[in-house]
Amino acid sequence: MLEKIDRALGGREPDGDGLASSGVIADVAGIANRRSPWEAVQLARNIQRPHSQELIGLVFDRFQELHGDRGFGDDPAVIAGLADLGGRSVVVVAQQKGSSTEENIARSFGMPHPEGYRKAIRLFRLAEKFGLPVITFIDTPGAHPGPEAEERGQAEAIARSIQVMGELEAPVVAVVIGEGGSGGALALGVGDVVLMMQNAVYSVISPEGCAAILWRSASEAERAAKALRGAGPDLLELGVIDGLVPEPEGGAHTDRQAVAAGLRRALVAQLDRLASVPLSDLLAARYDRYREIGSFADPSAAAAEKAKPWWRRALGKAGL
Amino acid sequence: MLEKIDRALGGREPDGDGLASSGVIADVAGIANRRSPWEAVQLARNIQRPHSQELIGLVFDRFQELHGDRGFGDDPAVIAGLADLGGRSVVVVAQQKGSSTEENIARSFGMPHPEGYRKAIRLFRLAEKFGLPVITFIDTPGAHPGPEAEERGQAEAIARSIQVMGELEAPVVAVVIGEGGSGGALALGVGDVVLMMQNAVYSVISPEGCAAILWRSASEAERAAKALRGAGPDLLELGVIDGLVPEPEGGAHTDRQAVAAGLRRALVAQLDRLASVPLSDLLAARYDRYREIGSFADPSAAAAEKAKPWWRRALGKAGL
Amino acid sequence: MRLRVPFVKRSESAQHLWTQCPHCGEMLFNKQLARNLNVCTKCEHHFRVGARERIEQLADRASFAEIDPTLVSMDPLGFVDQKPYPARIAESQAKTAERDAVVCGDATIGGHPVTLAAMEFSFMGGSMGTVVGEKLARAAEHARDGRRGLVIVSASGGARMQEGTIALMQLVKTVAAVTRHGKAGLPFVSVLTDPTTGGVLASYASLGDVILAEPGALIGFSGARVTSSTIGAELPEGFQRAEFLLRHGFVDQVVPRAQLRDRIAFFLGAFSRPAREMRWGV
Amino acid sequence: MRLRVPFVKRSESAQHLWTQCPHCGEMLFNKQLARNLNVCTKCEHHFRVGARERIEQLADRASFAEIDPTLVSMDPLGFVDQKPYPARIAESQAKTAERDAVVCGDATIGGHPVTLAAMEFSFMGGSMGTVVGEKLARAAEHARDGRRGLVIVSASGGARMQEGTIALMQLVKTVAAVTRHGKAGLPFVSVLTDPTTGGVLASYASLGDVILAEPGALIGFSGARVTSSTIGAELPEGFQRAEFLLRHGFVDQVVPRAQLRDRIAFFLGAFSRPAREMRWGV
Ligand SMILES: [Zn+2]
Ligand SMILES: [Zn+2]
Repeated sequence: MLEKIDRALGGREPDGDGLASSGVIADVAGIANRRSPWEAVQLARNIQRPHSQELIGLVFDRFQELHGDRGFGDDPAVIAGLADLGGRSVVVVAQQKGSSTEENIARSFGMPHPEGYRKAIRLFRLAEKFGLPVITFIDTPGAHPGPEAEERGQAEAIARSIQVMGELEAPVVAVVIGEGGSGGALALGVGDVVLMMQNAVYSVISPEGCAAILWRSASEAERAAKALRGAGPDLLELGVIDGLVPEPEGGAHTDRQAVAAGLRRALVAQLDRLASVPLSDLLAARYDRYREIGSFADPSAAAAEKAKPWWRRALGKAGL
Repeated sequence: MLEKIDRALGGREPDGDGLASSGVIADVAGIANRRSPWEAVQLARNIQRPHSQELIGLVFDRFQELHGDRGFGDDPAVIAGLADLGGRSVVVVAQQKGSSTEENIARSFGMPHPEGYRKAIRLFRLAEKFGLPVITFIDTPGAHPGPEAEERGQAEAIARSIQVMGELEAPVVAVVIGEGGSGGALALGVGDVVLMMQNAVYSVISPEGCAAILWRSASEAERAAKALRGAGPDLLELGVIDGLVPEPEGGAHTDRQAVAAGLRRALVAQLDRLASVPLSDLLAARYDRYREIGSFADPSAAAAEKAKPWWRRALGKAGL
Repeated sequence: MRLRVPFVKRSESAQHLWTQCPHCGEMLFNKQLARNLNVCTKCEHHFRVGARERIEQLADRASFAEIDPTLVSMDPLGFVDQKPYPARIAESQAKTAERDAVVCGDATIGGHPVTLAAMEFSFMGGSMGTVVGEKLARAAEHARDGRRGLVIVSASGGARMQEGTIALMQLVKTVAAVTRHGKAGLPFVSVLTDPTTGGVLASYASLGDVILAEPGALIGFSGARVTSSTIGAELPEGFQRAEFLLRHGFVDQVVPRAQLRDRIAFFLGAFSRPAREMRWGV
Repeated sequence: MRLRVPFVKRSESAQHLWTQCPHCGEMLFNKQLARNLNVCTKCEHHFRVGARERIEQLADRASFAEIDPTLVSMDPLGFVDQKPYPARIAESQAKTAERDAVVCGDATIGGHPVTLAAMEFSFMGGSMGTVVGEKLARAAEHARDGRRGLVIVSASGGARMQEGTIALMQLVKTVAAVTRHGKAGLPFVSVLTDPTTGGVLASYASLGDVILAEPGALIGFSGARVTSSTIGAELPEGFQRAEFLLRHGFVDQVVPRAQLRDRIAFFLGAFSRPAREMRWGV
């Protein structure tokens, strides 16, 4: 999926997308022992897993947090600010789960309210103004489902964030570092490059929610997890993401330093690459990246195509 | 102050600004009996005075209200929507006082909350997107001073509205139709042309507030009103506004139809005029319009200018 | 590619001559109900209407020309719950006579050229998978190419679970497409009908230049059950209804069905009469 | 025009060797207090500091070159309350040794070139009339012309009543000027100090790319007395203080004075290291 960008850079060299050379898994064949989706869900949710705040400290050279959405509040479930990464200034926006029960309560278990997404949008615009790349870390069970979040427009905030990321005139790299729960995750997940940590998950609905609806029993969550194919390797195969940042055998929490170093390496490589892409190409490639995800068939179009006289077919679709 | 725009249109013809020919008072000499500032304050606050909703009905051909700020709520103190005016689509944003005690309570006495200004901003951007002119009606004692308004960023909302109006890529005509109270009024008051109804007032602080601070007695309000020079004719003399829409002898409420007809005529004339100004000229003139309001002296600059050798003076300020 | 396809009228089954209004209990004669745009003649409860009926209500007579009618879903995940996904699709196709949950086409509304899309809630809950995402994106792109307004009438439970994360990505696709359309200075009127929830509300449907809703429509991000269990308490009366969203600033107008066509036409008209000299004056 | 003007140090009057902290009651030796940037050594209460002292605290040593030092107010309204406006100006000039309520100039902060403005609250409550409006607008325009960052340290009761509606118009002037500066891709750091209220907060001061506030600073639109009488009740603890604004999303950081210079330098640095190839790649 990164080919478009590399083509914009003047032809695709071997590893032009900078993934493999920066240690990122770009092909599922490279995964030694592939976890089951349910194992991945457990690892992704492990409270000991390094969360955004810790990773920000380990990955970036300096970080200053910026607070507030300039309209209602400051959401502790979203950490946003400016940082250095190898001599480059970047805007960082991340969902923060707690690493303890107390922190989880303070951070709404990483479930942002609308003001969290609006803070993110503010920071995205700041990045655009100053030509800084954006890096997001995704780690949320989903957007907060409470009535106050509904009152303040949770859906509008998510839609707007998706919109702003999609049209943002700055390079964007998104990384699912743990749990990528539905629209609440996607709201920080639109980018030129989308990576996942090896054991992260990213799904349209939680396995429990899916099981409750389709099997009418939350205890079928493991089956649902398998059916949803939301583990990193699945999504790499499906073309939804671009690569996986490796984790040690036991999961990210067993060697935090190594994981952070790998993440840093991957981010630096992608920023290096994206920095030289002209903005117009970048935006076109970002549009196409999402435009092309999905699978459908159009039997009548194929039939219609065949039924056309040869000269029309030669002229191509544009001629119709 | 409208000369810049007319110059952009290729030289200023007699009445190039379209004021006098559309019945607007552009020169205080044209006012038969000038009201005292305190009388104007009373007339401007008269509950029988036609308020925005009524004027919108009388001035425009059709009107459809749009609701909400897309972030928190819908402020009944601000009416905003789309209307027709002589075959032209316009965006209308207006503060609405009540014409009864019940309505006043429902409308917060015309004192907007931050979401009112944010609704206005949303409509301004809509106007910009579709190239529609903006017309605002100002009628407020001021922005709501309650603690919830503070919590939701009253100051930020006003500042942002001033910013958006100032840079808006669409023609803007603002009319103070009644009470123009401080920053809460100004937030809808940045335009290419700013008019007032003849008996409207527009001031940095209410006479009562000013008296309480400077005379330490609210009963000195009449003196404060005089000192503040916030009546229409004063502000026309001071160069803050561009013209006055005439009112009948007894005030706007004594002949609502005539007042509305006069207002409509003035608006149509100004929109006709502004429609042909290239946007870049319009924005430059709008900037200069406010840039030039004020009076100060710079003795040393004058002295420094004189002390320069002749060739430096000839090169002008830019050379320094 | 445009195919002019005749409306497929859903058969009014003989055994249902009467419908009981779920709101006021009134027994309504089906023909009368249909003549009243499927709005209860007693209490004005707005019944759900299907995509084709909606288009008939909104488009100028005989103006609708469907585009992309034949797109059908694949099964990218090989998804099986109690039934395989392809079986569910086949069922919905049989039930609705639609190939997926949205119908798109060109039309005029009050004389204004638009691309009009209406969702079919009876098709897997109007859920948005690849086909819905693709058809809406094409509709927006097509409207942009033809400098037409865009009107989308949503009725959806959200993203289609059976397409997993791929369904989630349709949020981005549709948002990006309506955004490009908007950047060309063209209007997008988003109409929210009962129900518009989840990923559809959290994407293009919340991004209309004007957002209209039908009276009483359920509109929200999280399911009310989820929300209710989160706070462990009853939700306020009218929670996530159209009028609630109006009060909270997310809907421009709640428009009774009988006025919807004229209202959309008004806004399309307002947005297409710019001060032209301004636009080219820069 | 730039004039290099020596700092006018406010005389530390002999009779005040000690100052009592209004917050914790501690008696503080003035010299020690000054050395501690006028922050209480016991409770960290931030005393107000004047414009010149502020500039000394923030600008790199000897880097400050004042601009527009000589602008003075006229009296456009002929305003007389208990005293004529010109007499009030003269009093404030004598008291502060400033010509009006803001000092502007070029400087570097941590090596980053900026135009720096600091308000003098002792001059008529830091109120913004024509001179403040003009000087801030010139500062922003000058920064734009020289492609410098803009740092404004506010301390103001709001618009200057004695200039009536003309003072109100300074809100537009300053907003428009910082907006133009911003549109050139240049950073504006707004620093809110005790107190920043009324028309100053409702204009440029709320529009920083980054908004920093000093601990405990009073920051609000309406006077607390007005607000309190509106609700007829006591206001919550901490209402309109810097920390309150941080909680409600209007301030990026509350920064202790000792860290302010470095923090500003960090942000100026962050905003001036764009991915350059990107910016010229379009
Ligand atoms: Zn009924
Ligand atoms: Zn102390």
